[in-house]
Amino acid sequence: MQTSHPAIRLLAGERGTQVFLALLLTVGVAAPIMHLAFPEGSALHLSSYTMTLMGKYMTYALLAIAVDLVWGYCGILSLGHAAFFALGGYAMGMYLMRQIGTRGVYGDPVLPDFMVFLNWQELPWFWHGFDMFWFAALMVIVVPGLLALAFGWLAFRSRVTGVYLSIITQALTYALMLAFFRNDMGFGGNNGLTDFKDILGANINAPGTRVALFVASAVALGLGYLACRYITLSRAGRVVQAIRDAESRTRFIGYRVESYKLWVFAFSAVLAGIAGALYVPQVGIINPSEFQPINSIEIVIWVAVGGRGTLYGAVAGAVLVNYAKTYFTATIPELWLYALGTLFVIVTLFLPKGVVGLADKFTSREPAARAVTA
Amino acid sequence: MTNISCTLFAVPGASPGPLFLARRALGWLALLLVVGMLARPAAAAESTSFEQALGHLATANFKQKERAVGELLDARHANTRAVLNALLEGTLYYRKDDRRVFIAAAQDASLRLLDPLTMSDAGTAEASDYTKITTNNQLRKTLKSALASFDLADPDANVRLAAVNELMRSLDADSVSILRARQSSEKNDAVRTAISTGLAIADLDSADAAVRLAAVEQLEGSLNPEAFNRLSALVTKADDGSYAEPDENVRNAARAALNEIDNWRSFYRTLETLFFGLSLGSVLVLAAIGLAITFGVMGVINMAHGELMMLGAYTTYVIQLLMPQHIGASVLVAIPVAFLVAGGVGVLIERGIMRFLYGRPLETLLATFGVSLVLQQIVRDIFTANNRPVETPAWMAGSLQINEAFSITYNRLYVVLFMLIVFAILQLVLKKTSLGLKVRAVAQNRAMAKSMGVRTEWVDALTFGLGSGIAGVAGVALSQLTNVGPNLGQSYIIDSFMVVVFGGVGNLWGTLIGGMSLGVVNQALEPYAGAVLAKILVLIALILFIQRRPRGLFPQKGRAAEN
Amino acid sequence: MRKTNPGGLKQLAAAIALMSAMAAQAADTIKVGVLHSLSGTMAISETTLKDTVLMLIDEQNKKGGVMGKKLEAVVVDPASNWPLFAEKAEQLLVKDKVSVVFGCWTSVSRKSVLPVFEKNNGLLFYPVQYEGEESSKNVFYTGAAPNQQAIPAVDYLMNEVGVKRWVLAGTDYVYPRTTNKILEAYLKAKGVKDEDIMINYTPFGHSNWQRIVADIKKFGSAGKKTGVVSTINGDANVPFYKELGNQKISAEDIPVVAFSVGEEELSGIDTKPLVGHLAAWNYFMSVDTPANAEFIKKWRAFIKNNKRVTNDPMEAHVIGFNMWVKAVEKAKSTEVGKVIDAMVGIEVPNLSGGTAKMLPNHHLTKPVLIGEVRADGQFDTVWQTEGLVPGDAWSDYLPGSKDIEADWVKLKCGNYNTKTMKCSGQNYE
Amino acid sequence: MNATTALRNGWQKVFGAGARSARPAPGDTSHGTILYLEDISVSFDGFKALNALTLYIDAGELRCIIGPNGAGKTTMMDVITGKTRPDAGSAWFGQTTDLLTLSEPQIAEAGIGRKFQKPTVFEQHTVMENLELAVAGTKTIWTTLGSPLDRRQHERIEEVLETIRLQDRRSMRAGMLSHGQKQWLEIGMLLAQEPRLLLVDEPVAGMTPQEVERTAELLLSLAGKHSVMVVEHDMDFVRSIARRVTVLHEGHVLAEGTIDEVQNDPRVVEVYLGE
Repeated sequence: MQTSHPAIRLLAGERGTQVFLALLLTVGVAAPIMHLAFPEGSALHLSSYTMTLMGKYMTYALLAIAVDLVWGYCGILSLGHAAFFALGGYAMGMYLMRQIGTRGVYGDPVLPDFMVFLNWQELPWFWHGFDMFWFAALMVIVVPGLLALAFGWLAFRSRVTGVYLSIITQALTYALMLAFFRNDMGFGGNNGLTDFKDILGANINAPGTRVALFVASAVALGLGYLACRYITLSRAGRVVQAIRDAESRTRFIGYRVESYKLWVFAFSAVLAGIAGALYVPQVGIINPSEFQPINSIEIVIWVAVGGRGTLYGAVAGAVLVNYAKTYFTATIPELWLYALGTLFVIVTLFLPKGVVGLADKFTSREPAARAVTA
Repeated sequence: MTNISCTLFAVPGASPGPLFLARRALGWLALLLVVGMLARPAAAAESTSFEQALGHLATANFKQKERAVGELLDARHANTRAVLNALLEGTLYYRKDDRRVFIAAAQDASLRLLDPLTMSDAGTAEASDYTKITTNNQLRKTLKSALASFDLADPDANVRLAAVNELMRSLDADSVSILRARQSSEKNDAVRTAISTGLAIADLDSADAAVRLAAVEQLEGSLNPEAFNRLSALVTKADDGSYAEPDENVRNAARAALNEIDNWRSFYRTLETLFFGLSLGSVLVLAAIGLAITFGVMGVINMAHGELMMLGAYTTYVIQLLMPQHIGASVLVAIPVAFLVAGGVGVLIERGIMRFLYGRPLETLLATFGVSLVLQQIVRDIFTANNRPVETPAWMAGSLQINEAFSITYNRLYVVLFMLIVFAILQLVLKKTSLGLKVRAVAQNRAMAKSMGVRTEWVDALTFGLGSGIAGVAGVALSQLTNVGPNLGQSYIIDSFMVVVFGGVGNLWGTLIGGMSLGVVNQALEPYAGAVLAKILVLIALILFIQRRPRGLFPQKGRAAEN
Repeated sequence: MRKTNPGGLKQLAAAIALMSAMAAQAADTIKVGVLHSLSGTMAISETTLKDTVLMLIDEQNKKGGVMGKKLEAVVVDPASNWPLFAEKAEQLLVKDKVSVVFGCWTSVSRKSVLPVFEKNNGLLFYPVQYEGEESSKNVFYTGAAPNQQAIPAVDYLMNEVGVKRWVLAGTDYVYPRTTNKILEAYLKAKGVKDEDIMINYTPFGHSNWQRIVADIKKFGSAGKKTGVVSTINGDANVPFYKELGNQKISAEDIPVVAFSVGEEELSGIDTKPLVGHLAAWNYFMSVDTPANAEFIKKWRAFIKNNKRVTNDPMEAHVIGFNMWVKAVEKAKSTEVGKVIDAMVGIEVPNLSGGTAKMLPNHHLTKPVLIGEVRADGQFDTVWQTEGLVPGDAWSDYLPGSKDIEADWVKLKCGNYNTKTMKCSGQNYE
Repeated sequence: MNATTALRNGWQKVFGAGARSARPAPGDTSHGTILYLEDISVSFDGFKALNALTLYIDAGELRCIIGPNGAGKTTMMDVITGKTRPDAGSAWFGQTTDLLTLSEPQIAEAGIGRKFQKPTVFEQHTVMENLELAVAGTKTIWTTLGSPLDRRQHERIEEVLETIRLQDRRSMRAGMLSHGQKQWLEIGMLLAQEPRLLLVDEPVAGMTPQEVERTAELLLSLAGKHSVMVVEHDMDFVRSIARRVTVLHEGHVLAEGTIDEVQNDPRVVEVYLGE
């Protein structure tokens, strides 16, 4: 029944969601087992490379869901989500840097290496507290969230919409990139944060830790997915979609559109931050190029390729495009930009609903009804 | 000439430094000038020493070459100047087997030789049998200084002015006396002013306080940096509390002069900042104005706009390859060609992709982003990933020297002018032609325009082509300022969007004023905040500005603009 | 409404299976990984290095390979994306199981792959001049350390040109920052005063140099000979030199010595404004030695372009590659541990004269050359060090690192602190 | 307005927190008038869309507004609903609610509902969902996120569905409805909001004669309980429902009265025939 509480309908009604959650569960359980239980050389062994790769894809998928929530559901095309992702990543990176302790190349117990060689005498104020995991974890949520709230408050209040909003989100991430590139900022400049050793006391490169990070990513992805699904199923979700389709109409029936947009935007930013925080320990580096405007565009493209407006579409897009990138950069490095570029053009031209839309087309039960609206 | 005052000027530890040699050249020349005898002494003894000195040039050792130059000057041979000139220009060679020196012009793999002793034709020879006599910075400086003393008597006032300036780079007793000798006979005002400034600087060392005072007064208002340095030195207190200038009156006069110079310098620095800002703004406007058309008029977000500029820049490169003998004209030829190339690609993009996406601006963004990737890779495959060398024509190099504290570089000046011309032409096209009328009609009300018989498809294609073509033209300008490589476009795309949004979408004047003001603000901030922080501040200001005025400086008004 | 499984995941599973199958075959060749960006911003510099390695492999195979086995290149494209470097490195080491990797250009890419090489015990040859302050067991640094490029260049300017006032201009990243820190300390140790040093940082790809060049001009007009030490990176150089030329600052007045401008970069720009400016390298294409002439000939034949230039990082790869071949033959194995042990002490001839020797700190001995840019984009060598300069991983001019030493033979440590007698972090055995 | 007030107002506008406590009391109509528009002027780019417009609507009244194109009808509605801020003049809802200080959602909450000229329903949502979105109740994000509709709201929706006769289309996506049905759905959404004052812009455009007839019936049945302001071009329709008609011309009121009075007014005739 349509009006039952959204929590009850989380798993019902949408095949894509069911398939996705089943797959996530399978991979989340099977991959660690295949990695740890089977010896190298066994046909069932999963290499650490593949597992890290899959873990990375999961964080990308979470990021894609975050973007899908604001773009696919709320109609805010953010070209700045890479910034939230990177901020989450930096918060985690700062924790990991503090964990190095005296094992840095200069052996300074407090200062990270890059500060030692820039002759910094003491830790800048914003680095304090990051030696504690709980604080860093809090910052992963708070920093992107607050930035999104502040930025969104300014932008939505003055009704900056559509293309204008996209462009100033891009300006936001661009400004952050320039700022983080500056060595004087105290975030390691171009080299960023790297050479991590431990996370929560465990060696970050140990197979067990890798598995734990992988599982954490899977869990975060699953929970993030369910949270977004809950939102989209709730009445608030319908309001959000109403804003996407007819913003001023929604306003005239009494909704504070700005407030809805703001909270969705902030929530999405937090999800992106969490994705970034899980991404960093798995790839081992965070650097300002994560803020590149081009990265934000790429995320949007994952969502477009997968199919915006469906959460599992965003996941599919993130995995598909990134897998294509991994695959093509290894097999046909000279041609991968052609492949990628053409893919974007084709998807926008012919698959406005992405690949999941294409899949729907072949399996939909009511093709006639769809044709009417087309 | 004696060298008593040498210690005042000599560079310690640089013997036989360039100044020393220059002095020798000058000394000899001063003699010639003072006697007023520019005839050519051709005694046999001079020929011999000249020939020996020439032989000493055939070496790899720069110090030895510098000595040889001194010997050449001492030889006072009629052909000394020609040889030094050839050495400076890299047309002096020696034969590998007997180390004989020739002036030579390269013709493919062979050399056309000229005997420096007689200045007569010595036939042609295989280039591989000869070695070019190379120079380094110090040697070139020496040569230029030496040649300048020859040029003081040149009939062309500009050459004389350049020679005076060259001599002032290394002022000493000898050059002072040459300048003094020249001062009386010099007719040209600019040259005479330059000479008196130089002499006044020299007079600051006079033992007579009255002469020093007169020199200080002469230097009042002079923007010559050397004058400023010397005056500052006069009033700087040494550690023991004494001054370099013992006379109180001279010191006061120097302070007054410095004060005035300072005022002028800061005035010119402000002018300079303004010009820097305007030129940066012009680049921004050029990059953005095509976008203002495709984005503002058509509502298309063209992420491949930067790549269209890149195509324009590469077009310039190709044109230069096709006409290597006419680099000066190549840039002018490139402008219309780049317009057609980029415009043509633009029309292809419009016909192939854009026309399916009207009314879905955000999706045009994604599709054109794909196009930009493809265009970049095509360029990489054709021209490799490396940057391509685009030459700057001679008429665009260098700067317009307004005075010694303020000069305007030609390439920036031309970019400003070029931008204004492009802007004016665009305004004309949009306001005065039937295409412009149709473009504006379609922009304001597509359905209405269509119903009135405007072929909107055709107008769309041409509008997009126009915007893209202007991007190509901007690329030609950029090729003169920055790298021509596959990544050229990416560095400008965000800035361009900012300019358009800041100025107000759909308003070309907004783009012009927006771009110019962003440029000026950026340059005004740069001395205080540094290049990066200035840019960040500008971006933040822009974000805040858009919150206050979501539709830019000059918003399109009316109900139609609401949606 | 019924919806289907997104196709991507299935495809992923299938492709992963395919890739594992591919990795299993071809055991009778020795795999050589090439980890250079072929797209993105760094493709400009790195593509050439990829081709260099391919040529070296080709040559070696014509000579019968190494220990009777053919070499097989595994080329990947990390696309100038630093996390992708780490991913690709892991792929090369774990999936493709290469014996050695030649790769990276930027410091950040090296930093990004470093943990991967250390974790999987890989072997990386890094061919670019860099900031030092690092010595990993798994990396051999075949480019110059700061004392093999920056310090000799400053010596030249100070002693031969008589420069008294210094502008240290760089792009804001770790290499210029470190180099300038070292140079600042060095200059001060030589008695240069604070007011005679101007330090300036600009972002990557900076293109509007008007203000900075005007400031340099002003700084240089204070009556003392002024020189610029430029650690400006890649793309920002062209507009920088153009602006210098246009503001009429000639190399005779204010010479600029650059550490990142080589033949490859010059081939992409109009060299007129640069003529007379300086560069410090360990190799110039114009160096007249038989080995170099042969290398240039081979390179041009391989790349099928008679105008292609060679440069310093290419020579570094040549040296690194030859050393690796010698070390494998010496160790009679491609096993990384054995090759690393065999590497130290290996000597191969430089293309620019002299012999490169691998030192216990995994750096090389190199000659240092100062060249003036010619109009044809080549360099005239105007000065060179008397003998070879051994690379120093840890600068003696930085307070943090002057007590640190790297020695992988005796100390088995990349950052041994001679004061505390401890080996920390970086690389555990 | 000083900075802190501005900040607080902005904050309230976005977060709604303070706005809940300062929620405007619904228009006090003790004087019998629900809408006061006095001396309202709006100009776009020098063009005066409204020129010192003064207009009063009584509680429970059904008022028709007619006028040629560009007379300022839609702009007037924009002013009432907060979309456009006038350059001058005042607009009060009842005696106590100053419309010019409220945002669109606050005005909607105060009890003014609007139907647009072009039917704007949420096409991606079902009929049912459209009504759910519109139905009166707390509309803050925390409520909509956490709790489903209550029984009263469900009943209200059922009522409306019946009124607009779309019960059997409740699960159909609104985008698939016919034009007339969309118009009705929008009217239904208006009803679900339970406003005190309904602004209805061209309700019968594109409707079949039967639908027009039913719409007229519906609007007539609303009058009394609600106040209704109808903008319409269709003179037959106006005649069938109107008790009082206001003629707008060039941004101000040209004439007001019964339909017959207005039609015989020479100024009105001139405006309509003179063009």
